[in-house]
Amino acid sequence: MREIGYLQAVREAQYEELQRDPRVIVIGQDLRANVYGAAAGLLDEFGESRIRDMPTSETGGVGAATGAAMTGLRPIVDMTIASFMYVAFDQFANQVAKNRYMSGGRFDIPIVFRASMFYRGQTAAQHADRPYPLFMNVPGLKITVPSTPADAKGLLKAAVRDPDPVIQFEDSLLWGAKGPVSDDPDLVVPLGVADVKREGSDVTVVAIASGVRASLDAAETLAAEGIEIEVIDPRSLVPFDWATVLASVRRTGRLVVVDPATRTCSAASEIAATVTEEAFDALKAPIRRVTTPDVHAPFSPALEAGLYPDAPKVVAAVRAVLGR
Amino acid sequence: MREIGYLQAVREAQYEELQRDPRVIVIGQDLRANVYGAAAGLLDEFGESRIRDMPTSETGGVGAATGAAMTGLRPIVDMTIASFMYVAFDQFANQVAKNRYMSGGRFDIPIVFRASMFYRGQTAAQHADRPYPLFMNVPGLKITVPSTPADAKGLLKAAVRDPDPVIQFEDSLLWGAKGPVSDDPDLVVPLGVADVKREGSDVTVVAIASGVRASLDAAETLAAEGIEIEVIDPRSLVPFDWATVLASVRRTGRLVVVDPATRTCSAASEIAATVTEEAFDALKAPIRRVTTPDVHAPFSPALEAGLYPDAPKVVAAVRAVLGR
Amino acid sequence: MSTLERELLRRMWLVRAFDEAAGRLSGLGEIPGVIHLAIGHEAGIVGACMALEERDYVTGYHRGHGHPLAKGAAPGPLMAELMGKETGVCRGRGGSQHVADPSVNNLVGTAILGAGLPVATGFALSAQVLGEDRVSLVFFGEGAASEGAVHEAMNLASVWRLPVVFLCENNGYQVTVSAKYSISVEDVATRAQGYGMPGVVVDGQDPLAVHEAVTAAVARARAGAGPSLVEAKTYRFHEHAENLPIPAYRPEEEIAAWRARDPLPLFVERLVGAGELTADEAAAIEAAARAEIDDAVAFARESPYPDASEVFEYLYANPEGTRRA
Amino acid sequence: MSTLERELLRRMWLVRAFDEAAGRLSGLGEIPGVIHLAIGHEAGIVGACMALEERDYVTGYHRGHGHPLAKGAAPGPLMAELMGKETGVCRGRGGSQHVADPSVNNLVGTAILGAGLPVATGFALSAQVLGEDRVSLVFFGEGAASEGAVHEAMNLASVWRLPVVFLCENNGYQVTVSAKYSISVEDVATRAQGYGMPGVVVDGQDPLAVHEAVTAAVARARAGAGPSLVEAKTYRFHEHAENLPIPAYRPEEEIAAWRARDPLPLFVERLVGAGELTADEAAAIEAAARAEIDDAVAFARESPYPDASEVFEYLYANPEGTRRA
Ligand SMILES: Cc1ncc(C[n+]2csc(CCOP(=O)(O)OP(=O)(O)O)c2C)c(N)n1
Ligand SMILES: Cc1ncc(C[n+]2csc(CCOP(=O)(O)OP(=O)(O)O)c2C)c(N)n1
Ligand SMILES: [Mg+2]
Ligand SMILES: [Mg+2]
Repeated sequence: MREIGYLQAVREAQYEELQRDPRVIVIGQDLRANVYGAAAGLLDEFGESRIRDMPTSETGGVGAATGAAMTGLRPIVDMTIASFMYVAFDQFANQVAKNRYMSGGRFDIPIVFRASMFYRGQTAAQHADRPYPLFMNVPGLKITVPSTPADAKGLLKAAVRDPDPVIQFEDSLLWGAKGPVSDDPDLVVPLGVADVKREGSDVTVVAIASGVRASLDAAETLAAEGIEIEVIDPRSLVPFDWATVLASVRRTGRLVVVDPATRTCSAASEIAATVTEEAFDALKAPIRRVTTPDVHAPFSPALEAGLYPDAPKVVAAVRAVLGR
Repeated sequence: MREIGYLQAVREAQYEELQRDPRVIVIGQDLRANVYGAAAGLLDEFGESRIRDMPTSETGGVGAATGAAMTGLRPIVDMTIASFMYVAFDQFANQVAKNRYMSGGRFDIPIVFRASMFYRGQTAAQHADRPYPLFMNVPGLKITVPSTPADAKGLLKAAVRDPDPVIQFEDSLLWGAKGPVSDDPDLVVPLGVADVKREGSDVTVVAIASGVRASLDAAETLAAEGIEIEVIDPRSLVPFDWATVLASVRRTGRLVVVDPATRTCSAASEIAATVTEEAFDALKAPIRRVTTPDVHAPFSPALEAGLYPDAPKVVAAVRAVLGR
Repeated sequence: MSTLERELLRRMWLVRAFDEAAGRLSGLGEIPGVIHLAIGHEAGIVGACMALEERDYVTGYHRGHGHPLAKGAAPGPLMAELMGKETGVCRGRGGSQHVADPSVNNLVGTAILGAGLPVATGFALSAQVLGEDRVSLVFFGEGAASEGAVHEAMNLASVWRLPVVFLCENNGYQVTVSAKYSISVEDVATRAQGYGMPGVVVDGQDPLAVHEAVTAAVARARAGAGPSLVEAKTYRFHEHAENLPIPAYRPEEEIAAWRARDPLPLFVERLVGAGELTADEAAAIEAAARAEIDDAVAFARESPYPDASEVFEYLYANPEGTRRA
Repeated sequence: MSTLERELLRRMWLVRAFDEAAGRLSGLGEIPGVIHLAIGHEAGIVGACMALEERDYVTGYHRGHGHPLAKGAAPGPLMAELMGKETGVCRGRGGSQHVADPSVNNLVGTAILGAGLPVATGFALSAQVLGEDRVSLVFFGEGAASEGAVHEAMNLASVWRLPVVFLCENNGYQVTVSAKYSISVEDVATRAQGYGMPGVVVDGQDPLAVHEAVTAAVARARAGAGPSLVEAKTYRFHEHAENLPIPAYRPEEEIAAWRARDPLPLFVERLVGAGELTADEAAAIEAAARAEIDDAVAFARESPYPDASEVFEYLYANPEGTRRA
């Protein structure tokens, strides 16, 4: 299969869904100039009515896209940097997530938001957050965190076709790598289905976004020591494929969770809590979380470099749960 | 000691701190008319410059109070209903929480936000959230959740004197009850110190906000069965008194966490994850979380009544971790 | 009397009678939670909605029972919603603060000040993209005008020339806070200039004046010329919310002066004075409206509550794999 | 030449030379991350800041190296900040996007569009409450003008009559999006009317025009008459950010026309033309500024990086009990 990059895969998903369904529109920033890399050619192909640059009015734009989704469109909204979502947080938490429930299901809200997590690049505190845990605490949203080009494309296509609001968090640390991506326009990656990126029997490692790459790198180091880890990428955090994770932990008896978000109330915390609740008897060792500590992204490379989960930290955590 | 109500205790804290320190100001809504119950007489006593009703501009008001805190004032901001904080979420997550860090500590931000959680009163989805888990995921904020009038007063006073931003979440289910409250203006309840509300040796119950009352009620029922639970109220969620909780779990070997917030990525999840990490060997049974399920507050009393943690649910969880 | 005037009067009575009944039922505890009555605002609400076609969208706010009624909603399911019944327009999930009746293109209610404006702007966006001839009318208070969401929606609607009518019900107060302390100009409508759209102030106690202004705004929207802002000066005759004990904050004379301009007797007197209606006809219209509301109350009372087991319904359209505990 | 004019010119050259150096260092990889240069904006930035007293506050935005410099900051610690050094104004924690120098009452920089306006409004609030004679000046772009935070801050400042000067650097673009598509009026200043405050448009390439307008706004603020909005029409000569490859989106003729109005030669020619300055004097001012920036670069280069073990420092003033892992 041909290999393409992450943002190219996202662009393909957008292109194919725009072509498939005239109700799909894209709202974002600098789409015409394709500053954020996933919109090349869309404006020329689909026109100004469907491909819209918006004023920097995140509350206005998110709300308008939501209203449009309630009345027949299927918008994809490019929030660009995830840290800008806070500006529109009321629309996310009080409108996008609640409108359907409050109405007793009188309409659907088929809308997709894309947000890039732009850390480890000296963008500093206001551009580098990985805020999916906040959104996981809000019922009514669905959340994807693709770690490969194929998942970025397939999950985005599934999200566009989903009747509910989906936020796709795209990890900029993954933009560089290429991977095999199908060009079958009908192929989607369903939400709620984890992907076992590597099989192993000693320790289960659940890894999110760039944590997947760190874990796969760690797996190589560990394999050389005779330790086989199973790397599971949940791919969507809501819904979450508990069955796959629990089955793996029941086999290995050990769990490490790798999550680039800040530690407290993170996805890693949720996974650890749920596994403790559901598979306690199978656990042979404490669950370890490899997360970013509770601090903002500092600007200086001297401070930022060692902050996030990486392969050595995963290796250390795996050794720890094995008591080595 | 005299007994007073929760909001009266909050009012006293505000009154005493306003009197003690001329840099303290109060910004809120309908303060003159005391619609939200904790501002009686403040305007008459301290005047329009220090007691300010603001336009319904949460972003503007939070930002302005933050700027004022950076330049010599110590504002208390009444956000009224916690669900309205979303409107100002960027100011909380990108300014309040980050400004000091991004400046390399060139100034402090001594500011307090009060927010009431107004659920189980048919206020429906947009007024009933208990959003402290969202804020816990944002480094740089401190968070209190008083469960008694005395804690409401003492924590608020400590918060006003703290050099960092503190958000106090006030649980409306607790407004009705009276409790003993000191009238010593120098008494504060320090952040980061849990309160063991009841001692017990069989199961540790960490309970948040209205969960404390539910747990103390459950303790009575359970005591009649010969089960002694230890009820720990952390009182502040950031900083968190891990030492007290871990010591208790090491004694009892069993933990139930009672948290009125929605389940996924909740404070309960964090507590369960951390205890699993730190006291795994002491655990004799899976940790159970008693939370609100992942759904919005429905309007109809028929739907809302059974949604939140209550004594029977705590009793059931305690029995479950004891295998009964 | 023209059909328009008769219908304006009839709907104004419906809105008035509905809110009077809701107030009573709230006092009796039959309506739980907090309710905000629009008594005093009827002329603005009805005058504006009657300028719309059935296919047009209307979006209300927390003082929001009148908006769907004025758009033609049946009162029974609205009242059932306020009581939290399964037959309610939102199946009991929304309640007074979020009441909306999609059957009259009143999709959702919001209790977050200003937050409805972006969403309503989106209804106009879909109309524009899909080439549908629909206008989106959204109501908000002068207190809400201080919210950033209002600014963003107005700018966005203007830049994209969307068919939106922004209707401000300026009743002079944000709960107890006078508009003097919440906005820095006399008229919210002044702000329209900052978006390059028309902004007009009308007497919110005069349904014909409001109707005329909104008709012009709707025509402009339909013609593809973009949004408008209409500000109706009005007053609420009740407290901010029912059963909310608040010390007095509005001058007695102010209250009296506005009560003397109660839009219902005012409109009736004007029509009777102009010989367009007899006092008997007016009374009959009122009586019919009150009877319709009585029926609505009976319907709501008789309706069942939702089943507690269905608390997770409607959170997701496709709940597969999501948590239900 | 008056002292004012000499100082305006000197600071404009400092701002220009600083950003030229920063651009070079960014290209060399010595400044990490993303930087936004204000080359082209100098007259507005310096003209505005020179209307302030030392005790007044100034708040910039993402295109923000010039704001502290114009307020009198030393260039060395600013350049060190851009390189992420411990000697930086923010000890290397902030970087270009959040650069600010508290020693000149430039407390914090924000990269979130519009978010600085409420905070800067708060600086004026503390001045008012504490009875200090200080004005708060805050800069923002015309793109940021579409953010709700801007509306809320302007309304709040007006209602509370706070000593704020809102200064819009309108360079016609929000990254690649023309102001035609982001705001619905020609002048952001039009919006001042909606807050009952003065709003004026000035030539942002003319430091004296900006200085005069801001001086009037500052005087008004000091007199307790509340905020003002000043809009400086300008242009950025570089791309939105350095090293950001973007296809062309600005017409060649537009770029050429604005380049012909480069504020530095423009001001020099005017002063020389009026006989207030000789060409030699002008060259000496430029040379001195460039030398000062060279020194700043040397200082920054020689400075140490922060120690990685101090990554948790400054998150809390009182970190007791908080997590550090
Ligand atoms: C974002 C937000 N802030 C505060 C509130 C609390 N609140 C409810 S109604 C109200 C007053 C609104 O005044 P206005 O917009 O003029 O409408 P009115 O009630 O006068 O009709 C307030 C402050 C809210 N619902 N939402
Ligand atoms: C809330 C928010 N949305 C989007 C961005 C991304 N962004 C950074 S600069 C910029 C353009 C800003 O334009 P303007 O305010 O006119 O300032 P200029 O760059 O032209 O000086 C954008 C969209 C941001 N930083 N913050
Ligand atoms: Mg009002
Ligand atoms: Mg610009």
